[in-house]
Amino acid sequence: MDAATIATWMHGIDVVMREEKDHLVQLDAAIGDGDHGTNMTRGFEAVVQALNADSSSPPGKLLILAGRTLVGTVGGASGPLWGSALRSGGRVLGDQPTFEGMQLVEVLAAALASVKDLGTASLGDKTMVDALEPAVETLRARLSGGASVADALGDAGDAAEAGMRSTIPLQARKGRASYLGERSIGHQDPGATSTALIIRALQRAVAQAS
Amino acid sequence: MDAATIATWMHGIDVVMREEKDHLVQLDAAIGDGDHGTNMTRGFEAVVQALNADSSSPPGKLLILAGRTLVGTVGGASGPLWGSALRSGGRVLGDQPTFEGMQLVEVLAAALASVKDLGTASLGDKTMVDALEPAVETLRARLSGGASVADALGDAGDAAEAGMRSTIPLQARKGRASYLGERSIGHQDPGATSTALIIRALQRAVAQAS
Amino acid sequence: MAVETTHMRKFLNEPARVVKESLAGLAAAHPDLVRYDAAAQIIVRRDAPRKGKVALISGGGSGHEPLHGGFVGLGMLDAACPGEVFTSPVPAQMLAATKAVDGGAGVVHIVKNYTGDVLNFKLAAEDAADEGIKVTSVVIDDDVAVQDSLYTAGRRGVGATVLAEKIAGAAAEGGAELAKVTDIVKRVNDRARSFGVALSSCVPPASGKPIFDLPEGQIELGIGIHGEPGRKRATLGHAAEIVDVMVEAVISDLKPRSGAKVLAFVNGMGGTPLLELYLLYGEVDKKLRAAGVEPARNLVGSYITSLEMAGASLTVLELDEELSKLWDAPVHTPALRWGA
Amino acid sequence: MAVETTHMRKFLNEPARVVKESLAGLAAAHPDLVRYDAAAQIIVRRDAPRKGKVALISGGGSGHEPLHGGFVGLGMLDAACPGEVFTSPVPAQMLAATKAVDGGAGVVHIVKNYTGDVLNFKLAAEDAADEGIKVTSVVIDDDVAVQDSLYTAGRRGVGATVLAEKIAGAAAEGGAELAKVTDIVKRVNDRARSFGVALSSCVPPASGKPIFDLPEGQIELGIGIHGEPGRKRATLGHAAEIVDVMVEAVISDLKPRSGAKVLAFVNGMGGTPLLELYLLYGEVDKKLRAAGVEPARNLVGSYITSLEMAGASLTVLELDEELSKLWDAPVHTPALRWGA
Ligand SMILES: Nc1ncnc2c1ncn2[C@@H]1O[C@H](COP(=O)(O)OP(=O)(O)O)[C@@H](O)[C@H]1O
Ligand SMILES: Nc1ncnc2c1ncn2[C@@H]1O[C@H](COP(=O)(O)OP(=O)(O)O)[C@@H](O)[C@H]1O
Ligand SMILES: [Mg+2]
Ligand SMILES: [Mg+2]
Ligand SMILES: [Mg+2]
Ligand SMILES: [Mg+2]
Repeated sequence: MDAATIATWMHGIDVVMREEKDHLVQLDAAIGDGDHGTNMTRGFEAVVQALNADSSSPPGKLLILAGRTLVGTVGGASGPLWGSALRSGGRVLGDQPTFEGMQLVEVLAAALASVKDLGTASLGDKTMVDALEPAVETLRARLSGGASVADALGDAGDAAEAGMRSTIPLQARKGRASYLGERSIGHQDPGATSTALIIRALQRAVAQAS
Repeated sequence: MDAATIATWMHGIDVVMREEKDHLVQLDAAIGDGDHGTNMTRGFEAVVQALNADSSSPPGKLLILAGRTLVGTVGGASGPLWGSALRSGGRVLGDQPTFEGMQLVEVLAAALASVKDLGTASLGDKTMVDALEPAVETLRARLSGGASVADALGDAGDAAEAGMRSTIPLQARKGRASYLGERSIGHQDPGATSTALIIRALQRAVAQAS
Repeated sequence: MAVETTHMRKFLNEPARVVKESLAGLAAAHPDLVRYDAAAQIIVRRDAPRKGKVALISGGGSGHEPLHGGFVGLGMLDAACPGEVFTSPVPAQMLAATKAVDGGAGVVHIVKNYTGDVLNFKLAAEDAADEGIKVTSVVIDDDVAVQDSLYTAGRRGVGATVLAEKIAGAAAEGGAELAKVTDIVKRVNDRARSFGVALSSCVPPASGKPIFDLPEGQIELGIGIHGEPGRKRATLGHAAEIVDVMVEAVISDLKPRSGAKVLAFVNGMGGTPLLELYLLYGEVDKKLRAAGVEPARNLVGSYITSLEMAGASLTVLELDEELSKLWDAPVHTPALRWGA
Repeated sequence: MAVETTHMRKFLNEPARVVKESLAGLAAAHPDLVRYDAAAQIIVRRDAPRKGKVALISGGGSGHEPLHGGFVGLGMLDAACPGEVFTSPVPAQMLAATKAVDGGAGVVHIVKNYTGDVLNFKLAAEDAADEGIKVTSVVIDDDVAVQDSLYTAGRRGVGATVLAEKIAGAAAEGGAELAKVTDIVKRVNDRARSFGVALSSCVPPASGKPIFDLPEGQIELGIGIHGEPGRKRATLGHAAEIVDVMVEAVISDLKPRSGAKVLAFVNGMGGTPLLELYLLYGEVDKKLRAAGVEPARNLVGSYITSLEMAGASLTVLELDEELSKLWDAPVHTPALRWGA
């Protein structure tokens, strides 16, 4: 995997966020403020533009650029969280031109750590962590067990989606949904939903690369 | 006819205004500000209260009291118009304890003159004048022709209703409806409508008296 | 009754008491400025009557807040007579207000041109004259959406009312005499024009129902302040297009001197947030300059409203040095305050 | 796009440009007070930076106007960073604002407690520190509708924000140093509590649809300022009953000294007219007195809003002599003005 994989990933996120924009807005309207779809779309549109203007950087630098762009354009909770996540992930890769499966795990683990550090959310708080953490753990476990990157990412996507669905019965403890108290129960978290989309986009980008 | 006739008339107006309140509000909402039903109800409720407290005055004084009460409680355009109308009508009767048909004509003619003087509206301007003027003229013509008061008032009521309906195709030149310009066409004037109700109430009061 | 009440998006107790309770709240919030005479249903400047000062009163139906009660205080009105919602007050209120504020120098009645207001104020002025008070009346009729004609009720009084109350109030505060203050009100009315648009109907508390039904995506052009529909219904376009219509309507009728300094008043109808009013002001400012006048003063906010109607109006007043100075003079009322 | 635009009762051009165009309009209307830096999307006090004066900035999503841009000026904020509607601004805006206003005495960031605002301001403060600017941050969290807990995002920042900006702004204008101004913001936040209710949803311009569906006759209790539904839905009762709920929620949490002087802030959410806000104030005034505190100061109007939402919030701040004096000190901003 290399810089093109990252670029394809970011393009894929951009496309799927636009497709799912209304759905994410609806989810956020139910327990938040109805802008998650707009926020993610605005952010990844800007990321794609920034990446289009950069054809020479190594993958780690592209991730840092993407993260910086998210911080600079999204606002809201998801901007600094995903922005810092991608920056932290990018730093793992330094200047190397390519990377392998276990390094991808470290990238995502650094992203997860950054989200948890900045947002102080834990598993079960009904946030994006509920999708990202199982994805990272599944990816690590499957690769350690000898699975191909493609297979492991497929399972990571499943885990993210399961984590996403697991947010439905939860009462939110972080983010805007926490203001609703018990009324947040019964709704799927928008950030967990977009996170599952991001993992699926990664799976497709890697499949395309191989 | 005597003070009791006036009291019955005013009671009758009070009852019918409450019955027709919503209808008058609707008519006024279409081409005015939607308060004509509330205005007339508030006014005649107060008139009935004032008259209940006065069991000794002659009919002219009761009309003046009714007019003063309308001026003091209605506001809007209809308050001073009907208020001045009843005061002018009452003055025609002075202190006399009873009155006859032709005197009733003079009462209503004075009321009409007062409305036209204060409001500067003429026939065809789409106002209460369009109901009141034909009623007064019909009453005078039928009584001069020898009809009974009861019959003449029946025809006056018909004339008032015809006048009321005649306002539908008109473009308003006075009152709030005039602000609508051509959009006032096709709607029945609320003030002409309540005027027709007032004439019908008079017809019933006189029928009851005889 | 309880059922009717609940069918509105309003904070109310008994719908019939909304005006009285709101006035009591106004007085409770601003005891340093005004008092509420509940028996007469009038708002009176706390220190009225002021001996030797010409007094200004205005009034009309309620539902246009802060007009008029919110404009009672230093440098503006001496009293306000609020009627029921969208219904002219009765002459007794106007007479009580006139008597409460007369300091011997006379009282100016500022009357918006609606049949009800005009007739009721007329009866009140007659009563006041009977009691030996010098009263002058000026009828405000600045709404260009209504065709002016000798044979009709004429134009409505809208945004210019606020400007006239402020500017003539400053003149009176500064010691001008009755004829002069009256003349200032007339000059403001002469040199001001307005045009309003609505994006929704309002809901009078008494009926609990919208006055008219305006589907989303439609706009009423040429509305007044009583929830009445406008002269014309059109498709809702961009704010820039709407401002084009407003500026054109106002300027073509006002015909200001080229290069004239004007006061541009962008007014919200009650349900339109400041976010949009400032967006409108940005367009208005550009378009007035393009039309060859200079918006040297402005006022942006919801000052003469139609309950919770979504909509806005534009009033343009051609200024001269005297009017500008009076506009800038201190004012201290519940709703308008500067320099004090 | 044009079709979406027309499905709202709003004055807009391109929905995506509403914030920028509104800010440009604000600056056009008040060039004596503020300037608009369009590149950075910030509103800056015209005479910033003022050497030696502690500067205050705030910001957050738009849609709460006049907050924050309308509070930039003498005796209040030095700059405001408005994000898109209901979306926190980005750190670059906050950094630009911080740099534009720093007069060497340090900059206070007033941050409403929303995850987005907190995180973005945190990143900005780190950047500012890297550039050698002294920055302190205070997070406002006065909304008693949200249960406070170590394990959650905590309470929202609502009405107290306006009061903190005014009061700390006066301290900074009066020459107080960074630690003192920071402390004043914290004290206002410590001694203020709020509770809000909604009678309708608002409609964000980007989606053009209501965020939640609230049938007539229903009320959302415990709402914030982002159009989010409240903690609880109930049947709409009389205003007096609603005020009971608000006063009880605020006072039982604030626990003011008996006989304490308080500032009572009755705030409209954008679509509730002044007629109703004053009616609410009348009830609030009575109930606070009954609860044993004295509403010695008040503010009634739509100052921290949620677009065109129909609704209101109550904020009660327990005063002391210093806070009262700072509240009374001159302020001159587009939305709040007295003594200047
Ligand atoms: N403290 C937090 N930690 C992790 N994720 C969070 C946190 N707060 C919010 N989120 C995520 O952010 C999502 C909302 O993002 P978005 O709507 O873009 O921002 P905002 O809430 O500012 O409007 C939530 O659904 C949740 O998954
Ligand atoms: N100048 C006038 N002369 C005669 N009648 C008038 C005049 N202006 C208005 N009206 C009558 O008054 C009616 C409206 O009364 P109402 O709704 O009670 O008062 P308002 O128009 O002040 O709300 C109109 O339908 C019309 O018949
Ligand atoms: Mg959101
Ligand atoms: Mg009417
Ligand atoms: Mg009326
Ligand atoms: Mg948001």
